[in-house]
Amino acid sequence: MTLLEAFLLPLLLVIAILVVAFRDLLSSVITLSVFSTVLAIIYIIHQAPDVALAEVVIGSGLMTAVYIAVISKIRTYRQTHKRGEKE
Amino acid sequence: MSDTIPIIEASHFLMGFGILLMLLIGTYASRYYQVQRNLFYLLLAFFTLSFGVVIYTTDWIYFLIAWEGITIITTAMILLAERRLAAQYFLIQFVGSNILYFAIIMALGEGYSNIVPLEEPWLQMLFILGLGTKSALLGLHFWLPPVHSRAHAPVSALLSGWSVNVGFVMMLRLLPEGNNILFFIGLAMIFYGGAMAFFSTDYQVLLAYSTLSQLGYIALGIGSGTLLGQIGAVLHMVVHGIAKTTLFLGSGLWEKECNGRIIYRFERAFYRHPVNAVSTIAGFSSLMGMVFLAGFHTKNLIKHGTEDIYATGFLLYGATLITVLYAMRFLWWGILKDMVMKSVQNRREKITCTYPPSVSEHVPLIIGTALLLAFGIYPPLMYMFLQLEDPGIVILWWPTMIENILFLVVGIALLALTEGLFFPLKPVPSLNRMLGLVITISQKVSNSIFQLLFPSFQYQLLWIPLIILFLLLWTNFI
Amino acid sequence: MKVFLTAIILAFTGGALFVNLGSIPDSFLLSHTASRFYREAVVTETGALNTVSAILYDFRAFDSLGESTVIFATVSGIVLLLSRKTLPVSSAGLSLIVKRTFGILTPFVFLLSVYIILHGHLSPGGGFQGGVLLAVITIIFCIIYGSSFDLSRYPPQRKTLIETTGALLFLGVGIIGIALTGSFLGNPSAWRGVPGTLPSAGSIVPINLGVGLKVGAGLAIIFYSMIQKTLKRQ
Amino acid sequence: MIFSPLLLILLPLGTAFLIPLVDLFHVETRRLMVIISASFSLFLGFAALWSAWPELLAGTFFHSYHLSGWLPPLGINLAFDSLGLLFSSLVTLFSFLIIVYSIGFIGHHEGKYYVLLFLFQAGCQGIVMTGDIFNLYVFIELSAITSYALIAFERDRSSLEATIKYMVYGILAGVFIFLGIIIIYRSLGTLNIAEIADNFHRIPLTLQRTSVVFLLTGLLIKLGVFPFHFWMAKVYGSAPASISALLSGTLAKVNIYILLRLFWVGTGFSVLREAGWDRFLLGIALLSTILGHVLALREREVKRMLAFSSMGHMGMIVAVLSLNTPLGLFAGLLHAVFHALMKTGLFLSAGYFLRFREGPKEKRFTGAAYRKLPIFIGFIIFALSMIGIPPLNGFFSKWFTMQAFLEKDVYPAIALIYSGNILGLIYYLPFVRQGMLGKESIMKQKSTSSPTPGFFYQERFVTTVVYILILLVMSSGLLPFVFQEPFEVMIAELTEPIRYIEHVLGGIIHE
Repeated sequence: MTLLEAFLLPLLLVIAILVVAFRDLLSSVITLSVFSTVLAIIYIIHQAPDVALAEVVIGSGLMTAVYIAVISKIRTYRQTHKRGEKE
Repeated sequence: MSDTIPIIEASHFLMGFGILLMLLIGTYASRYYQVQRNLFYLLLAFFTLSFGVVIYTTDWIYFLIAWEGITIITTAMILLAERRLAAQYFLIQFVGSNILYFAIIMALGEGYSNIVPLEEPWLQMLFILGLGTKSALLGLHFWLPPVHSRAHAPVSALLSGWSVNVGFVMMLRLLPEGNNILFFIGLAMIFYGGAMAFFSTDYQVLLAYSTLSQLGYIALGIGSGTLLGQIGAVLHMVVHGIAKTTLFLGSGLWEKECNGRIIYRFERAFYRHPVNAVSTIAGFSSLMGMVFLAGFHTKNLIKHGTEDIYATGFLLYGATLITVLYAMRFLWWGILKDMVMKSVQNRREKITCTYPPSVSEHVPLIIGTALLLAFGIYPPLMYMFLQLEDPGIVILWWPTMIENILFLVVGIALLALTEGLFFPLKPVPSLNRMLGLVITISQKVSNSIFQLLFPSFQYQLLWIPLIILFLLLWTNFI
Repeated sequence: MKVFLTAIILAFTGGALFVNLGSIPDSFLLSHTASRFYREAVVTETGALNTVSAILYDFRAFDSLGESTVIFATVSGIVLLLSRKTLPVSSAGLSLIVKRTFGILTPFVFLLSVYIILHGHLSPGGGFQGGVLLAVITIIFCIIYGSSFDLSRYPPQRKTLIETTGALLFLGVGIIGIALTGSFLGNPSAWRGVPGTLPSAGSIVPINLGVGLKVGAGLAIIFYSMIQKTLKRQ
Repeated sequence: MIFSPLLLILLPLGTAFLIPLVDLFHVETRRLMVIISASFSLFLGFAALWSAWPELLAGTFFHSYHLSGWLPPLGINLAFDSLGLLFSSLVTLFSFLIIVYSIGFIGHHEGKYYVLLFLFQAGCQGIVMTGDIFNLYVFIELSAITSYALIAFERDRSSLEATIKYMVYGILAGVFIFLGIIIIYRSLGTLNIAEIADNFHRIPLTLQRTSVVFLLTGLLIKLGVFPFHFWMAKVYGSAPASISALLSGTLAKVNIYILLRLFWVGTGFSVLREAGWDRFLLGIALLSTILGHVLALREREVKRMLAFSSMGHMGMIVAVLSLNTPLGLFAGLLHAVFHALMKTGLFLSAGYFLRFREGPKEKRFTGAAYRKLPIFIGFIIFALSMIGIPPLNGFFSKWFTMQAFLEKDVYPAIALIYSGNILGLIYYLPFVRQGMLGKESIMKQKSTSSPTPGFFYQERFVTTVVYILILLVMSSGLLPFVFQEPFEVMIAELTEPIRYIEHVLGGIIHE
């Protein structure tokens, strides 16, 4: 186990706990993308560039975008719903 | 003569008269069911087929198939009258079938690969329980009066006259040695059914309870395990079947003629439907065990077969008395009252008949009465059909005649003293409460289990780690 | 209470798992295993330098077919769930500076994705990774330029067309494999070429291309379906 | 014709890929293509059965296909044995019936619906045929994901809720199965089921059991037996009727197949028996039987009731299989086949009636008998078969099940079957009665999802499918002994996994 890995693995654990602990969904999602990035670094340390590439592109790129789209969708739904109730 | 009744001959006998009764009912139904006539005939044909399979087969599976066929067909017939009643009937019959399946599975486990006499007492009990639910033994009879009194008249005739016999045929085949419990249940049934018939005010309810009472004789004969008892039981199945079919078919006519089935409202019944009245009298007389009618001989056989067992012979006199009482009570209110009291006026008045019976309705009644008379006057005819030699019971005519007259006198005296034993009207028994109770209770239980088992989603998911933990610990410690 | 209970059960389960999983052997118990073969004989057998690609698109190409079908199914499901009859109304997009910047960047993203797809058998990456990069272009279009721009340049019908083309390409390569080698998804030796050059490694290249198109277009459709309603309100 | 098991997977897969393409150009062509492809798939399945029948009876039936041309331990292989043939025929038959049924049943978004349906079929066929454990996982995921989308097809609140619930359970199940596969692969370095079966005993005991725990938990979640049954009622209740039928008729049976393949062949049943887990399996399966029947009593909505009844019957199948006797396996397989027929029929006939009436869910069945009597009689026949009325097929499978339990002296199980029968009658009766209430006029009102008129979209398709099922239920009840011989071959394969190993690995010898 290299020094870098010894640093990254606990960091991964901390980030994972943070993902669950955040109340705000957006923060959770962004932390999740950080999680993916750190995971990708670990993959590279373990000489798995293919998996690392996939993890970076999908985990921290595309999935974050989709999650954010969903969150914004939920927000607009809630806003319109509240507005509808007031009217 | 052998020790037990030859079952094949008995099956032929039952099958032959079964077909005859189906023909009678079919003839009658041609006017009763004008819309669904073909459907009814189809059901009748299937019923005959299933009945034949049940009494002839020696294979458990064919037996079960045919047995369920009978259940479904009779349910469909009741469905013609009332939906809810059919549901109740089917539920009860199905419970009975399931007990029977269980008994059969157990019998297979004990090594009975075919339908043969059973040795184990617990197996016998299981079969009596299953067959008893289907054929209304006492204690499991609660469904019979409501169902038989509410169905249409031809269907009631079929159910009451014939389909209840199926279970007893099976009992005869499974318990040729007899069974004490069946014996005592039969004895109790005679009295219970008779008493309930005596107190009923609805004609078809009376007939239904009378069926229960007569089934008691059959159970008694089979339970005794003696040859005479068994022959008596087989003959009584047929004789009671003919009598009850005639009575129920007649009751359909009365119901239409008198706009109801309350026995106090049968006004001038004799003059309106004389043929029906005669056949009704004949049917009841046969049930009472009057001389020169078939019922006398069958009951006599059963009595000879059973009177030595546990010294219960004297009880049968009481049984006859109670039969005479309910029969006389109906005959008085329904038919004889008008003849005795208003005979002079009635003969001069013009009789108005609101529902003139057709030929197709008269023929079954006449044939039934004729059969009862023929068997009564010349009993060897019955043995001939059964292909048995005469068991050789010497019947002295005069003492039995006197016995009969004594019973009649007692009955008439009782009726005369109490002015016909008028009981207030009672509602027709129904199973609605029972079914409602079953459904309510099952729903409540189910609901409470649902509330218990379906907490929030998080708790539901918690089962998964719990099971994994359980399995892993099981691995480590067991 | 609920959290406490959950935490305790999970902790116990984790502990039990930790104990039980501790005994995984360091090396494989079997000596002549598939994995050993993969390590030793990939280049000679398939002509691909990238072992992962060789395993994904040659030895276990059927798995890849299944996996890309899973994405296909997801796309169909999401489109089914999110399809509304209203047409999307676009936002104006972001500011001019951002638009210009990404205008320069986007072709390179495209180039990179095509590179990753086509060099799947030589270098890390392949159809899946390159395909996702292709899908990123849609995300850029939708966010930076507004979804109506994406609609006009890259309409959903065309995406569907590309997706099915990719899927059918994969299937077609498999069927050509039947014709040439006798087995579905077989790698015809005639196509192998010299290991290390671009046109080599037989059927791995077209399969990479098929997967790339399928995944790229599929994920683009997913993102587009998700975004279309959101932007209408702004 | 050289029969290839591969074609049974590729045909629905290719159809699913083509449908969106054809949809872009011409919709009517797509409709025609769906029918042609479904019929051709049925023909292939039938041809497979027909050509395999003599070999099946002789006990030599085995087809293997080496994908990409690599021999088993290296590449993926399809191993199509007699057990696979049985379940593959089930999948083919029910997929065909439900595709035809859907033609008259599904009114909107047909394109995507058929894509998902064909992908589902391909996934199920893949599960049944593959001889590779990771490939199995891929196809499990494929069928799971398509079923998520299909359950949410109505897109109303309840179906979305159901989908999310099912998805949570399904993903967890997938993760557990995957974990089990990883442990096995990490220990043995192979993914081939035959090779795993050959070498499973070499794995350290704790690890063997850990992997089995994961696989078992995942599968039990998928099967919906007792502590994991929470998704069933919701999912079956709010999915379209055709999908509910597919899930309880086909997917559940495919899960039974996975159970058999993994634990009887893959790991060998001795692992379960030595750990005492067959008792555990029997216990929870029986518990889920009685719970399913009891919980069904409270339901006044027909599809939820059917879901709980399905839970009861699946529990019974798992219980009788876990006895691991030849008779028990026979009864389990027979009941799996027959239950698929009956439950599909029940869901499809109920779905036909539910389509016509809006309003409170409790009253949707009112007046069914007057809407279309033959279908209603069909519903009654399926229900009678469910509660085990003799001439129908449900009776025979229960008959063998009871004998299997009796053989092992599991008396509580026999009592449970009887109580299940009686409870079954009690919970079917209200629906039959409700169907006879009301009048014809009530059910004439069509709901919004009724299909557009046109040749391909007629009620006739729906009713024909139900009639076919009635015919199958009645005829398979009359000929239950047709199944005896082929089933004995399958049971021999299950009890002696060495045959499967020899078939797949052929000449390759391991140390």
